Amino acid sequence: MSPLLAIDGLTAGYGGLPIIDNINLLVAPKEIIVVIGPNGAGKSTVLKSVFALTSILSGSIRFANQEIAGIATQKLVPMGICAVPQTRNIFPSLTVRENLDIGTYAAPPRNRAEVEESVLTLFPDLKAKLNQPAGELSGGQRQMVTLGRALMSEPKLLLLDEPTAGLSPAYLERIFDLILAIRQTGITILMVEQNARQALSIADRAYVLVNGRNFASDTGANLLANDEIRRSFLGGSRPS
Amino acid sequence: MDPVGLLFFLVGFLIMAGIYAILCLALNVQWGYGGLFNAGIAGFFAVGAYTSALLTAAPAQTHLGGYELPVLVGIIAAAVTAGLTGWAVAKICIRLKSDYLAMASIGIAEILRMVIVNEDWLTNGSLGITNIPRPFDGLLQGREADILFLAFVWVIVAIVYLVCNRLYDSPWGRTLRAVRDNEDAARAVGKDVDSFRLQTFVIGAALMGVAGALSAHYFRFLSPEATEPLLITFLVWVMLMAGGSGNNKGAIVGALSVWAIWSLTEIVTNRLPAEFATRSSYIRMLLIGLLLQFVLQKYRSGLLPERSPGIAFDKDKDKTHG
Amino acid sequence: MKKSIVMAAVAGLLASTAMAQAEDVKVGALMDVTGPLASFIPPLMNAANFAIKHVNDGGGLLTGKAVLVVGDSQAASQPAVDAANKLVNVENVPIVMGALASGSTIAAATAVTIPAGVVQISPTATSPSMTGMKDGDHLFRLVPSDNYQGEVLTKIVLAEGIKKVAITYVNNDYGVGIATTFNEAFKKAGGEVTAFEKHEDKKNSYRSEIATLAKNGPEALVVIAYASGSGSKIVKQAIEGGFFARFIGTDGLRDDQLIKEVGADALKDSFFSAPTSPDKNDASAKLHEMFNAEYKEGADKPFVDQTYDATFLAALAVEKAGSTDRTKMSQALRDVASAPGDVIGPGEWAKAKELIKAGKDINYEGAGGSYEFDANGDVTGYIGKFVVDGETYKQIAIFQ
Amino acid sequence: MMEFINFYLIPGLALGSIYALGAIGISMIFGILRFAHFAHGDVMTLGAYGTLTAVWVSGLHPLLALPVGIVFAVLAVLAVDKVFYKPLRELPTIYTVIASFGVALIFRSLIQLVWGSQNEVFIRGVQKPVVLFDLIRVSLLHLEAIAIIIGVAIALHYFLSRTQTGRSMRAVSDNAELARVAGLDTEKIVRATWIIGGSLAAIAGVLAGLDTNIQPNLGWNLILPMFAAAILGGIGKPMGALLGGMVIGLVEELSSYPWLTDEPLINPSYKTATAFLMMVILLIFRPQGLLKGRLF
Repeated sequence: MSPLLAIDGLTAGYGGLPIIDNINLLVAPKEIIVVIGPNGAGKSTVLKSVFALTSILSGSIRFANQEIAGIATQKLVPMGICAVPQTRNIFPSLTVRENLDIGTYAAPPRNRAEVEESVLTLFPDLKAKLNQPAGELSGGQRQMVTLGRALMSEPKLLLLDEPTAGLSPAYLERIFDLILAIRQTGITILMVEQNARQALSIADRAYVLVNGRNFASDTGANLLANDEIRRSFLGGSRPS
Repeated sequence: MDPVGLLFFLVGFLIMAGIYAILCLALNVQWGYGGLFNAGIAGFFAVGAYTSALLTAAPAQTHLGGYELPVLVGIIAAAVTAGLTGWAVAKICIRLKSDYLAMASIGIAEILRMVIVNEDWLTNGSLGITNIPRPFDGLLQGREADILFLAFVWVIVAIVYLVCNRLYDSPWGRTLRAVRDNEDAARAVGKDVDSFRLQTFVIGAALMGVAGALSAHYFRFLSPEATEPLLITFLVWVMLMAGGSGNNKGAIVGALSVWAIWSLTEIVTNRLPAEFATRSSYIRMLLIGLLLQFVLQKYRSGLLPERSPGIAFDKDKDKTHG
Repeated sequence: MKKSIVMAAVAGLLASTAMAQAEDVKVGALMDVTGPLASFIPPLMNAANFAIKHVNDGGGLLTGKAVLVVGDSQAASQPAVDAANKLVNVENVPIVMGALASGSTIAAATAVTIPAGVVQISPTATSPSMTGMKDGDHLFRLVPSDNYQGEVLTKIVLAEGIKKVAITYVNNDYGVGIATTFNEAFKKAGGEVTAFEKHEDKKNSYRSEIATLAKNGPEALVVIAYASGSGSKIVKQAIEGGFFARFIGTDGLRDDQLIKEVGADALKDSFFSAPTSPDKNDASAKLHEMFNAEYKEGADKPFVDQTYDATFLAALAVEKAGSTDRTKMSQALRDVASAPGDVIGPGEWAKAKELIKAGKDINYEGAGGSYEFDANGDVTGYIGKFVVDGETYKQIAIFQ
Repeated sequence: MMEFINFYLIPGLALGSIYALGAIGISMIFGILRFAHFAHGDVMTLGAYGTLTAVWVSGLHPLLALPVGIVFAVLAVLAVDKVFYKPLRELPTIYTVIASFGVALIFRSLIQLVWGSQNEVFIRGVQKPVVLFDLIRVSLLHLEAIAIIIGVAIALHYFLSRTQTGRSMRAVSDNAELARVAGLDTEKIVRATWIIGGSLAAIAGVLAGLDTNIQPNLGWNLILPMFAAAILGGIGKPMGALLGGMVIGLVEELSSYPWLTDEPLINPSYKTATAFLMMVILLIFRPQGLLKGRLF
């Protein structure tokens, strides 16, 4: 099966200064791919490069067999790529419904009502808060709003940048469950995570980045079982 | 063409340019070093101008002051009062983020302007203060005296320049730039960010006061419209952006070149036929507007950009220390 | 960058001066073209140009033509000094006409023209502080100091039988000067001032100010302000609010602009004071006729007479001095402006040139007065009383 | 009491409407393009002169000729944005702020070149006030201004909360980075901002011109109170700016009402200062503005 997203020899960074160097990464349809690594390894830069938010120095990014390196962000959304940034990822003064609506503007869904219905089924917490400004919600609920906003455009590929950053453990579990549920609807997911242990447990495959380079890649289970990986990146040797 | 005349024109031109150079250096301390968006430059300029004028002018019944103190005392007092005003402003609004600080400082400058126009007993209101002396008055007569004043102004420019350079290279200056570039990080390593910013603001304001004082002594006359807030503030900002913020030489070069644009355009538009005399002034303003846009777009990081953060320099220093 | 601009400017300068006739004489003019007084300038610029035109049509200045060089003083000190510096040092003018606002006039004089020994004639600056200035006989003006117009206005108002007025004045050198003198003189003469309030020039609404001014039953509102600034707005809003029906104004308000904005009907009980020519001198009427024939309109705008006269006098002084020698200008100016001598009126350049050539003394009697300078370079003028007559003003009495 | 309504309250509301119309645009531009648009007052002036020309040509009432002024002002700001602001968009906002200052200068000198610097009036003569029961005595224009601001408030509310462009504008103002990630067409939103800001400025310019007269400094003289209004309302909050404008207008006029004694509470010479004082106090105690605006 041909990959949905293929990153090949990508070197990219900001203002001519490379952060990631010669990165290779493949995402097959309906996979959950997790990128882990120490702070400053360039994990988020990989996501941002796909989304044209960095300057790409060399290499290629292919989405559904089409070169997308350098295509403007606003054109990627209609193609089916949707990104969820790590922080500041809602529109605080817009209501929850308006936040969701924003997701439909760049890529109008075939049936808006139906899509909203399915999003609200995934995130029942939001139903009661539809007319509340999103800025008044809790951290976990905000994460749901931003995921919901991304889903409204019916993406093929969802890019998640540390979706559990700063969340309480209770919400953390729920978000990972939701990510699995989103994959169930047929959406491919590429995510960067600090909570590597839990992330690996839901990942089909994972990439380990160190100093802006590929360090290792394998299935989530294999990486969890790998002692060296566990020592270096998962904080201690205790299996989950 | 009279070469003597041209010489004296140049003298007058450079006096004004020197006063602007001081303003520009002062703004560079606030913005270039500290990242503080002061849009109330004219306010501090005015406070300095009036302080020095009131202390040094001949006695008058219509307004306060007229103590005939030496000019140097007036200028030092100008720095002190403008610095104090800066301190009060900073105390109130230093925590505001940049654009809000800008708005607050515009507002305060505007209030200061109204006080100056309205409080006749203090400033003689819109009638202004006359008989303001210059340093070394009487040493030379006529326009030759301008040459002395030119030297006086540029000696002060040189002093301000040296002080600003020392500040830039000092540990204080480095901390400031750290605050400017990454406030949170500076806070995290235990720097009292607010106090640093306050100091920057006060130093800049005091220097602006000095420039104001010099302008009052140059004109020998001071009235409220000499401190038109939007004109002065705007020109100084353009000068700093054109010269290169963060760089003291750039600040001076910016002041000279933008003042040249401002002043010399008139010589060009005066070549238009006399029937266009009214229009040529509008054409001149248009030309100034367009030239400034050109400078902004063409010299984005200024004619002399800020020295690179000085990584190599700092590393060497670390080595010698450890 | 800076060098190249300076070089280019200097090169342009040299080229253009080389092109001008060597015998042409530049007459400097400081005009507040841009800035807060901008709306006054177009007719005044015409007035200055008109005087120069008369000079050139009447045989030119010295052996060449007169050329007006205008510096934009922007009604503020800094631009005024900068502009004066260019006129005096780059354009090398022998004499300067201007500026209009007192502030820009004083700053240009103290920082540039007095030190350089250049005579400066302001057509309109009224600030009392100019009287005592140590100017080495270089600073002249064609309007009486505020102290004067305020006192005369008192006479005019009392003669109308008005005993109780409210005063509002624009907070600039013009307004403060006249209003303060009028206030004191009026009270001293037994009048009652119910309110004496300054106002800011640039506001859109003065209604709350007017509401305060109307308290305690004043018979009329004295408005010391420019018609193109706050003056018209105040008169209009006072009428609309039903506060005042009668207004007293000075030369700043006595402007066609006021009639244009308020309408003649609403001003039928109002009257105005303005510097004028002495009795029996038809110079003003003559100038206005010529001016309107040339420019279609604007002769009756404030300060047109004085601006024309100042420019004409500047040229006369140069002609009288016989050269562009700056040191001779102040004596020459006093010679041509003051009695005795053959009377010269506006436009009579050829006659003046002839008389000067013949070594005769002349005495310019201008459209705005006869200009007998005292030791301070001030004039005691004549103040006329004006009322609205159709679309313009009519002088109905003269006071001294 | 009647004096209060006739000469303080209604004129204050009318003045507030003019400020509000300008401040809405300033606030939107601040929110979406992130810079203080110092040329906004001169956009008002352009709108007034555009309308004036249409009145001269057609003889229509200024409010009917207003669309011409609106189109004129909008075309001017779109052109200026393209030529002068857009090239600086990736740079720190200070560049654009300075550029807008230069644009203000350019606008003003162009106006003086084309129309001259003398004052013009839309309608000659004193306007008969509307007199009701011999008590209410207000200018018709002021009632029109208040009606216009109410209409604008309703239309603006509908636009911002119900239309795609309106919501997108609020989204960009809230979080520009995220709006880009969400695929919103930023340039289109920027264009909409200029169109709305320019139109409202033109209306404000014509109202100000009708109230007094039209001259090249018309809008420039109003820019600072309008900034104060935008800040007061909370940056990036058009409805807040509207409210802020009304508050500033009212405070300016009401501050000189004899509240306590027979004397005006605040000397009218300091009328404008009250606006800035309010702004500064607000910035210190509630920097996000009356309606919670964005903090930088």
